[in-house]
Amino acid sequence: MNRPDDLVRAVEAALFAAEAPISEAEISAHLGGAAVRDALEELAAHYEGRGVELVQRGKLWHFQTAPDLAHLLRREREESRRLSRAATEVLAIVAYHEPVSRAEIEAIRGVQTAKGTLDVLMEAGWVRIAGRREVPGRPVIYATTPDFLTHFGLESRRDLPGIDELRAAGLLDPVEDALAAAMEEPPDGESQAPLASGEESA
Amino acid sequence: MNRPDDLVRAVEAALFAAEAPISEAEISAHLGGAAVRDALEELAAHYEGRGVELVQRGKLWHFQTAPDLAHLLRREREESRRLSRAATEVLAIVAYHEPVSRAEIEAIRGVQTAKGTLDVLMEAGWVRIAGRREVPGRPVIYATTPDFLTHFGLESRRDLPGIDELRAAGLLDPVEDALAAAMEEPPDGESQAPLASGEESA
Amino acid sequence: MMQEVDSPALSLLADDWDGPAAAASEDAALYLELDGWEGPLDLLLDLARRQKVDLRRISILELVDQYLTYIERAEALRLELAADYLVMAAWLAYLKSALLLPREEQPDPSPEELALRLHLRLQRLAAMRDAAARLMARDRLGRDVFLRGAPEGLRVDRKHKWQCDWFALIQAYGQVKVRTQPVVHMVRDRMVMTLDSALSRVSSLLGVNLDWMELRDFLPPHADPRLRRSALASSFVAALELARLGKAELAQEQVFGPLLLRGVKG
Repeated sequence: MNRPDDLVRAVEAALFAAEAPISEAEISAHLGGAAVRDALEELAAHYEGRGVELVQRGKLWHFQTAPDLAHLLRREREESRRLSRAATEVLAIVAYHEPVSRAEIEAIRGVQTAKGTLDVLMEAGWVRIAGRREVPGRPVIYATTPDFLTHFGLESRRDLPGIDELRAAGLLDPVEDALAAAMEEPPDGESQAPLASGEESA
Repeated sequence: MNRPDDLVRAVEAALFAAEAPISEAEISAHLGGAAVRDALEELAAHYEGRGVELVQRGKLWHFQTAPDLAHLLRREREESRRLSRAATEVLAIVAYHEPVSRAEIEAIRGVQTAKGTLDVLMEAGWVRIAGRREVPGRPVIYATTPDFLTHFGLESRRDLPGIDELRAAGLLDPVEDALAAAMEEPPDGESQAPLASGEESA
Repeated sequence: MMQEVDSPALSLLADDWDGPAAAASEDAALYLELDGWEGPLDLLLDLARRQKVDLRRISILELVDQYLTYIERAEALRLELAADYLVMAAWLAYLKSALLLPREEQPDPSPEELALRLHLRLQRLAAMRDAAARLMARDRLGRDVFLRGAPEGLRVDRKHKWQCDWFALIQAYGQVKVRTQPVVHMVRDRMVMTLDSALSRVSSLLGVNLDWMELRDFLPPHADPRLRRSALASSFVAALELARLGKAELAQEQVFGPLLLRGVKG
């Protein structure tokens, strides 16, 4: 096996030693400003298929155990708290629609969202306040955090499961937009099919 | 690069995720009783010369960053900070009265002095412990350092302005009077020092 | 996690949908149901999914019927329904009747539009629910994949470079000296009018004037301002004292207005 060069070794050591996922810039700062991108790529390739792998989540890199070994490593204390269904839904809505206001979340879910639900997600470190929307009332808007990507193993938001299909189907657009689009279509367009068939059968 | 087999991968992941050094027997127990000795040897060989190495200490195994890279894992950053008012006062008292105990500093300042204040001055390299005073309780006494002289551009402590000079410079005026004098240029502002000399000559 | 949609409680309801209304166990089941749904849209989505057809092809009319049946049953069992379930029921009943009208008699906005809106909302909720399930099923850090258990840690040691200049130093010393110097307070000797002299002055002036006089008129006219202040205070107290003794009357027409006094004969 060929030995890695000193820069690769140093990057490898820094990543191993880091207590949390770390950005390229931070690693570089530790190594006297060296360009570390190539070393990161080389390491990621080296570790591919091993029991430990190097992954990038957003701007942050970290080593983690290979997912297929989960059954061997899962600890008994198995996740102390599970998210409620409401919380998982709110998290998904924030992730797929961000930035999004509480009113927009509620419009999708059809129920009021307890303040505590967003608090739980913020406490978990997955959701943050991303400012205010410049509309009347200036509502607070929410977005996901780098931790969210890290925790769910996403390289970026583009990796959110099914996000491309949802976007293509217009399911991430507000109901009003979809409604306007649907109404513009020819009156006997296929989009009206379910309703039309319902009427016909009645 | 040849891929490690599943047992090696599992041992690698277990060692990586372990929160403390772990014995061969413990790893084996984790992996359903498999014999892991060969896997450990293979891993130790694989990691040799990398930025991370697998080491055995007694019966326990763990990953550690390569010792020659330890200096990279710690980085110093210098931040400029202004000395607080309290610390400046204490420094001045040490400079004028050295060697001086903490109780004496407090007596001169008229307020309690936090231990942290002296620590800051010692961290800055301007004050040192100069022994103990041979009185009951043997209190620690403090003095300035050569660095102190250098930093403040003094040849020796005798260069510090004397009380008379301080007075002449208005630095011993009560704060309110000094302020008032600064605000309204004096009709009778001469009343302080010159008055005394005037009286003498009269 | 999202498999909760198919939880036993829900399938129980589905199985018992046409069962007898009175069974006690079913009461309990239905109760659980109401707890289990997060509002009418949630319930509607669940009903829609039980039609076992693509959500895009769901029949809104059929869905409306199912919802209304559900609400009627809950009412028959005298279950406490949250207001929003009833509001939705009323709205759906209206939607249904409008949908059944001949096209030319349909109100505005058209029932098709309202139905479409409901349909779009259900699709969006369903999409997010599925997305949440897929998200939760990913390889999650701390559950499926693990960070290094005992990282050495990367440390940034912050070292302070303390700043202080010569002037700040000696100025601080000056201030310490000033602060701790014994302070002598001198009270300046100044002219005052004692209460005794004010009493005699006011009572003698009252004796020669029969009309109301303002208190200020009793003050020595050309006195130093500081003496005037003292005299005002003493004269005021003297006036009160004389009024108490029945030798003077006091009057003041408004708060902070001029204080008037005159002598009382006898």
